[in-house]
Amino acid sequence: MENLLNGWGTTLATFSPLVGVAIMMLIPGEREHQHKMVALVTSLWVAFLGVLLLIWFDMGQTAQLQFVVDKPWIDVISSRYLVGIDGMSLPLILLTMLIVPLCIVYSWDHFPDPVNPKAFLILILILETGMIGTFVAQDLVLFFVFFEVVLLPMFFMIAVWGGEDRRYASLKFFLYTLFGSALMLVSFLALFFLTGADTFSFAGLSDAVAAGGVSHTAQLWIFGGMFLGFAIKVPMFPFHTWLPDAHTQAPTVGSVILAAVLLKLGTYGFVRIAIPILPEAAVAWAPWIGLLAVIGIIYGALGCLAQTDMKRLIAFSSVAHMGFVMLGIATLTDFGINAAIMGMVAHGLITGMLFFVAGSVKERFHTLEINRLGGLLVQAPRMGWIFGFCVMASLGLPGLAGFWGEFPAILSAYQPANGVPVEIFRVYMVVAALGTVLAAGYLLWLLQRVAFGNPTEEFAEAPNITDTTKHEWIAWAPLLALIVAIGIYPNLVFRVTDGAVDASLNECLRVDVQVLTADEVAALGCSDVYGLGGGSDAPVEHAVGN
Amino acid sequence: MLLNQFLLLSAVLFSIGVYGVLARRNGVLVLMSIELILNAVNINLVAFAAFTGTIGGEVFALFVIAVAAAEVGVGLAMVLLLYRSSRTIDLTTVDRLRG
Amino acid sequence: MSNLLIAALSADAGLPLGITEGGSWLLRNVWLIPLLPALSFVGILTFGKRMPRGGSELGIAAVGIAFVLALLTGVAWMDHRDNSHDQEVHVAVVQFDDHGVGHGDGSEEGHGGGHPSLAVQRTAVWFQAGGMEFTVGTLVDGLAVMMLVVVTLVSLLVHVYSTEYVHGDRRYTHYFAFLSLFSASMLLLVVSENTLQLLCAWELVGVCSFVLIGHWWEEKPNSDAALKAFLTNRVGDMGLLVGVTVLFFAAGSTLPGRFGSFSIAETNALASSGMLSHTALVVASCGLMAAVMSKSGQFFLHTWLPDAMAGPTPVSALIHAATMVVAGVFMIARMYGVFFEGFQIGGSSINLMAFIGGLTTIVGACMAFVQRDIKKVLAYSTISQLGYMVMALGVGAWTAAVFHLFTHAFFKACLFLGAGSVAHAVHSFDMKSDMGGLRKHMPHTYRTFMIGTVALAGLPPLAGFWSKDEILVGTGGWGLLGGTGGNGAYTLMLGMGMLTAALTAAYMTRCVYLTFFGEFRGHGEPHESGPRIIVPLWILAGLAIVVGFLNLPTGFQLAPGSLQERFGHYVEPVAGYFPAITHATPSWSLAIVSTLVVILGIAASGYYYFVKVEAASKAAGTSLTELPDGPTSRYPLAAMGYKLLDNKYYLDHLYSGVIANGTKGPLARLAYRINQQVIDRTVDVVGETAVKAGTVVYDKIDQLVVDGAVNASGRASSGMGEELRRVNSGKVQSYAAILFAAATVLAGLLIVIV
Amino acid sequence: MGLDLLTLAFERPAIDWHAIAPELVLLTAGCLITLVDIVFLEKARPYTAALAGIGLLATAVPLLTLAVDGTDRVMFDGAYVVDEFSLVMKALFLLAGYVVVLLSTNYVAEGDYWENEYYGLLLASLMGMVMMASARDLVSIFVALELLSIPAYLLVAWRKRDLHSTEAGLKYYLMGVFASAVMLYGMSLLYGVAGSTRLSDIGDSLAGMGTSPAVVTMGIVFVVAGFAFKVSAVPFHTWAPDVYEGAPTPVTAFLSVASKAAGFVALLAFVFVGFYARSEVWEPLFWILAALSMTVGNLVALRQTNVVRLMAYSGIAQTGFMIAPLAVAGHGVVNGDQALSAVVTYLVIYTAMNLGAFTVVIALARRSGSAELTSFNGAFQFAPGLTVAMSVFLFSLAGIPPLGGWFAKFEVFRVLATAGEPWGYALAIVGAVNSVVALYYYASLARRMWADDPVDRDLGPVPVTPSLMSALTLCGVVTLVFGVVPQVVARFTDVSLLALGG
Repeated sequence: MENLLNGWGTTLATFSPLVGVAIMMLIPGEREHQHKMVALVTSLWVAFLGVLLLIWFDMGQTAQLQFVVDKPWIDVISSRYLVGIDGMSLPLILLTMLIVPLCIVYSWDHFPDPVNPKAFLILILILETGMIGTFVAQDLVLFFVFFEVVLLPMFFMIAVWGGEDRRYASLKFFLYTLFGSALMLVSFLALFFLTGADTFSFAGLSDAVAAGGVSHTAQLWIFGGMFLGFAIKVPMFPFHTWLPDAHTQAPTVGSVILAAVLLKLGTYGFVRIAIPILPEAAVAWAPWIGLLAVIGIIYGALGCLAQTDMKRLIAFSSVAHMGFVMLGIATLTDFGINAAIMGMVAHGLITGMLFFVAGSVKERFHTLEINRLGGLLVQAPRMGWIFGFCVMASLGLPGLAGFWGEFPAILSAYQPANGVPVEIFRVYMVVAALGTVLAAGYLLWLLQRVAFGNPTEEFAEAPNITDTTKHEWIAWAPLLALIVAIGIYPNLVFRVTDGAVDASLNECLRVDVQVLTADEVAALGCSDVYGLGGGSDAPVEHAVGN
Repeated sequence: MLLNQFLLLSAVLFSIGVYGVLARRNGVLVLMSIELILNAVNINLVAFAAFTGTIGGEVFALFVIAVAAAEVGVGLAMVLLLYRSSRTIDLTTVDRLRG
Repeated sequence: MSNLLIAALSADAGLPLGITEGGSWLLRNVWLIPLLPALSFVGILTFGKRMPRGGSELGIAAVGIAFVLALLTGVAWMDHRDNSHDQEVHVAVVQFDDHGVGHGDGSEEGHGGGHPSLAVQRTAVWFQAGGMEFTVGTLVDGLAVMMLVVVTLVSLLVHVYSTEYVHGDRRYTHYFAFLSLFSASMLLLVVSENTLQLLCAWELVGVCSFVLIGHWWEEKPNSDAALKAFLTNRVGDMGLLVGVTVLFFAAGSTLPGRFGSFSIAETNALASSGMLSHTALVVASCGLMAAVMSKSGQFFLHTWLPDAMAGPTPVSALIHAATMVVAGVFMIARMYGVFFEGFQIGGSSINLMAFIGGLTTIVGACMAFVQRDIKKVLAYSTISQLGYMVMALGVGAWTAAVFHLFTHAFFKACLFLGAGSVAHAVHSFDMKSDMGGLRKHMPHTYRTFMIGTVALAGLPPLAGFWSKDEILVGTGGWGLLGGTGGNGAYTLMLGMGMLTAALTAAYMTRCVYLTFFGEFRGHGEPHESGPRIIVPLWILAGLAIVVGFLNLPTGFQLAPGSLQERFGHYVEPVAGYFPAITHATPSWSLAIVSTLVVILGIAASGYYYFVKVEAASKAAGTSLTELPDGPTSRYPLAAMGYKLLDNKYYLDHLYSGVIANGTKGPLARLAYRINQQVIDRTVDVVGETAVKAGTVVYDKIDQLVVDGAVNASGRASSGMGEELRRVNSGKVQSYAAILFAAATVLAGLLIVIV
Repeated sequence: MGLDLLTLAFERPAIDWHAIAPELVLLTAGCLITLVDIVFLEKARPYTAALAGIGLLATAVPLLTLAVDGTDRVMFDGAYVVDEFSLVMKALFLLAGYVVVLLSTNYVAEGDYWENEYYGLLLASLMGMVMMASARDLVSIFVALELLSIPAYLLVAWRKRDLHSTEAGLKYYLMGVFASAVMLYGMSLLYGVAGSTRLSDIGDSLAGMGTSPAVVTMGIVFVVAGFAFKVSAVPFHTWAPDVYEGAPTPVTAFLSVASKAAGFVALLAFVFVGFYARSEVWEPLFWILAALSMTVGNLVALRQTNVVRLMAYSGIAQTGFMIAPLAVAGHGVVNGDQALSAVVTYLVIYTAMNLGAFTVVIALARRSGSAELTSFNGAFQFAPGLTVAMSVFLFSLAGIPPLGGWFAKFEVFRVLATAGEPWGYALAIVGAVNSVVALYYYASLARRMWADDPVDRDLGPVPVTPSLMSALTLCGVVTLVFGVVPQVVARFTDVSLLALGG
């Protein structure tokens, strides 16, 4: 496949925002318009690159890494600048590239206090580099670096442009995440050392683990470390408490990026790193991950029901939604992980939209207290309908994107991968299904209180309550369109992810024991943890677990 | 063998020195106590040098003596400075910086 | 070309599904029918406000064309059914060697008599996941075609009717947009080829219902009703999710190379052939049944349906009477292979579905007695009739149920629209305070309403009679004079059906009396509605009269044999994806008895209202709605019903009292109280409890424990920091002491441990 | 026996002039400054800083030629060695010294204290450090240590009319002398065991023992204690906050970076050349020191209200990280090598980021005249550039990629994890938790600067002098480049000491 972007497209897309940052550094802060233009052009350029990447992406080989760059980076630790895109990362990369320009457009005329567009936009662009970088990295150290790069701009965004309680929220966000990633790093290093693979590349480590050498116990511990790092980022119950605070206090755009992309870094870590590299440990951990996931679903929903603040409610709903994503992941099946990636994309679009709307509501009413709001449909009908639409999408209405993250995840829990206890997951499935009812409950309740009825006396005569503005339309239209498009034709995402997810999963997780004969199963040489039977007494070459 | 007695002497000197450093409130006395410790070291060094038949220890001791002289010079200057500014050389009063 | 077909071509042993990829253009392209209103939805939202009639013309045009297409499709289907069963490709499921084979030879064996019917299936790849392709498509058979016609027709009439009814509404355009979207979703539902698609459409009609019930969302009760409808449906949808999932994997376990299947035809065929585990089928059936209970308002998930009357009346007619609420019934009919095996409908005398259906008919009918809101009478009547259909399916009378669905759609729509017409004139739905004597003011509405009432009550020869009679026959519980057969002896269901027939006749008589007879009790001068309301009413009334003849029973010697069972012939599948059901033999005696029961109900209720109440009214000089000294003054308590026993008119009322008041009075009120205080209250309590639980979890666990732990560790670190800070006292000699002590302690420690 | 010694003919040791050229240049520069001071008095005032800077740069020239030459040079029977390790460390001292000169110019010029002595003392202390990098003998190490310490005592007390400065000087002096006395006692014991003052001989001698006699353990612990004092590791850290707070801020920067590095140089030389065989003694010792330093430093830092004290405690915690690799360095040559280069890497990166942070503190304090945390509130509003720079340094110290600090921490974690033993993992987890605690106060400070409201109303811009600006740029660029392309620093710090065993 010959095209212009081969060999440097990913790099270009990842670091282009920094070029914009460099240009903006040189422009004095008071020339606000120039800053906005530079930022917008930069982000659009990145989005354009994204489109090119999409066009030239070989859909026939989604499992293959494409646009690969493999250059030495830190020789002393055998870490390489290894980046590439495959079907698992492409949707998330494109999501990032889409969200960023929309955020810039959205904040065009109303930057939160203390305005300062220069700093704000620079932070957004740095964020973009970090986010794209995390998704393209194929080397653990590189991944870790990008994973952390994302933290700083978001910390500042919350700390400087945030709400009343921003001091607490920003630090909490930062500390929580760093705590996880520090232990995650220790896990990475232990993995590196124990495999003796002398490489940090995902593929290399995966092969090395499969070839044996890492004891089962060690795998479990390493997976545990990674789990902590990723689960905090997701966030899974009980590591979620940073999220409502961060979301509530973050400026609108910050919340949008946080919800749309940042949370996905955690789940992406699971599907990209933890599970492919340590499939056996994943099997052992799966019931626990699933348990936390369904607890998160119910717990998030209950948390939502208790909220009085619109943004906080949406934040808690993220806990529930990410629960569905994690449930899909915990099944360790191709189908479930596809659903999870779909869930990530859908949650990114939908919750991003919800936060946009919440931001616009806040701007007009200067409050997000649900009790004080009402009758949005009367005062700003278009916005009210958009809000209703997003609520419907969020509660998993078929025909809209959210459904394809939710239903397949539930479906996949009925029959998890080999070695994962079926009965337990069926219970999870029913609980998760119950979660959909609760989701409908709190979301519709929110809709009713905010959009229906007549405006409260406080705001009935407020003159500054306008309907959706031009900038809002431009920022929202692509998201709304995508929510519908993916909802109607989910293959837009599934087609891309399916092959890659399939390839990322260990053969032993996927093999259908009903199809194969006992000999064929034995020939796979799967370890006992997969519960395939027959595999244990056959002569196994890469037996693990010594 | 003579070594043990020297070492014992050195240890006693060392201990006295340490006690002085820790317990005396007078800055000059503390300086002197430190000299005691250094002398304990010197005794050690010379004793070991004699015992092992090398000259390294003696050379080392000479260096220690020389350096100690310079050190004490600086130390006395410091104590003087303290006296000039606060009219006392009681070390326990020197606790403005803490925490 | 679907993977299904490929599998079929390479198969040597297979299971006949009774579906084909062939068929005429119309049958292969029914996707156009849902597409039209879908496009109109987008069009109305985009341009509606700028169009002269606010977008309604777009909606009417789309639904109109869809109706024509549906009719043509119907014709094409009839042709296909009669002429094309020989040359088609039989599509079959490949199965394992080591599994038992149901029908093994790949040829189509018609059962229950007649040629096999081949459903026309067309699929396209929707998405791929887990290395498997998922399809979207259409499955056209008699059932689907019938539903297409009914939905498009009622929808068209409701569209036209609405142009007058909601004229001048501030959200006129939105109203029509969502009517269109609803039609599209419902049409998508009926042509669904797989359960996933069905589930999608199912939820979509739910959300349209939500939007339309809450059309006037400025008032809190309306949005409450909308929320309740949606949430109750969501509860049932849980069952649907579980059921669909279980079926998906159950089918998958028999399919090589695929881990599951959503295909309706495959699932049904596998279920009918006994290849699916019985446990799976039972679980799936129960799950799906929960969905049916919420969507089709079956007892005890029915409480949302009366509340849903908060929406505009045409919406009630279209969604909450004629189409959406029968989605549950349709789904049972669609997945009949699963239910038939799961509930073991054949050869037993009771099962969950039949029982719930039967119970619902009675509960609903009793409720209808005590309503003063005309729409709520109809709503409870709808619940009752839906129960009828579910009961019919539960006893194996598939064709009867579907036929009742068909006839009910017309007469119930007619009744609802009539009620709407009345309400349009008197600006109220309250029969007792704002209606009465309207037959003089609104002759057209009166007549059509009467036709609808008679059809609903089930008097021959109107439509309701035929379908109700078929259901009663289908219970297989009538042993007299040759009426035997069916799938089992569901005697209890026969009794329930009979009782409901009487109750239905009685409450409709009450309703008609209160609305159209006596003197007008409202304000102002009511006028007959305009032609855009009257014409749809007459069309529906006409249909309510004639459609019953479409499925004359086989033993009905008054009509030529070629006209008998036409509906059954074209609608009931004879195919691999449909279970082998046994048809009961119709019986004159049953028809006569059921008619007598109806007449008895009318007579009892008629005596009470037309004779006693009328006389009391004359005596009092005003138009009364109940006897002033009777047991049923307004908003009575159950205790008042017992007064009846001591009442001096007891004997006078023996006729009506025992039959009508006895049920209508204490029992009905008790039932109503249970309904409102227990079942409905439960729904509220569940909601409140959820919020309370949420608050507790949030306050006590999230903020206190989970978050508290994090904050506490922060505070602890800080506190330790403060303590450690004190070590730095500022005294240089204490520093020196620490240094020396540390050095000696460390040295000592290491000397000891090394 | 004594007679034999006396009759020994004195042989003039072979001196490799190239090898000691940097020291000679530095000595010349120091003498020159003193001379200029004596001769020109006040008139020399504007030139001494430049002279010091030029002197330091000039010293770099022979350093470069030595680096290009690349051969290891051994003098005085191995008491003084010029190898890769020593060159890297010398370069680090010179650069750190140069930045300190940049930091000092305005600070020193604006006070009314004697300026010329200041640079003379600074160069003398640097001289001691440069020597320390090459010293491989108890005597040379001791001399180098005193050479770097004694001027440092004076520098701390340089603002002699300031009570705080005096107190800090006195404390530093007393503690320093006491610690070196204890260390000397330990050295004397080691000498007694080995019979030689050369580290390599001591190494051979200790390697020859099956187990560690108490005297060896005691010697090791006392020597390590002496240098643990220098690097301010807990529990030998008590002086650091007080001295840092009282000393002139550029001197604090100097102490926190160069002096600490010098302590580490000596520690590394001892551990890898002298004590290597006795890892059962020093591994647990360093484990305890590392864990304590990280934990105590960070916890106490949480409660500080003064930026300089905060930096002092942060420095203590960072010391813990630097010591941590030594806790597993005894597990064979590969691990030792890795631990060594991890420490050196950390030192290099730490120097850049910590100096940067002090630069910002000095720049901001120039206006507020205070180092209280509250004076940093809302700095973003009146000094956005400095705020951004400070954030870069703080988060680098916290170890957030892509700023240099991450690689330093990464290397430490790598060594701990690749040791493959429970103690290593345990320390890694202690470190991981501590890096979160540390982040708390670093981020709090950053947040204070970005988000809080300024305490005083004066929101005029803060002038940054050219020399501070150059220091800032230098540190900032280095911090960023080291973070993004760690290979740059890793190339130089991947050094070995074990090869010099003989």
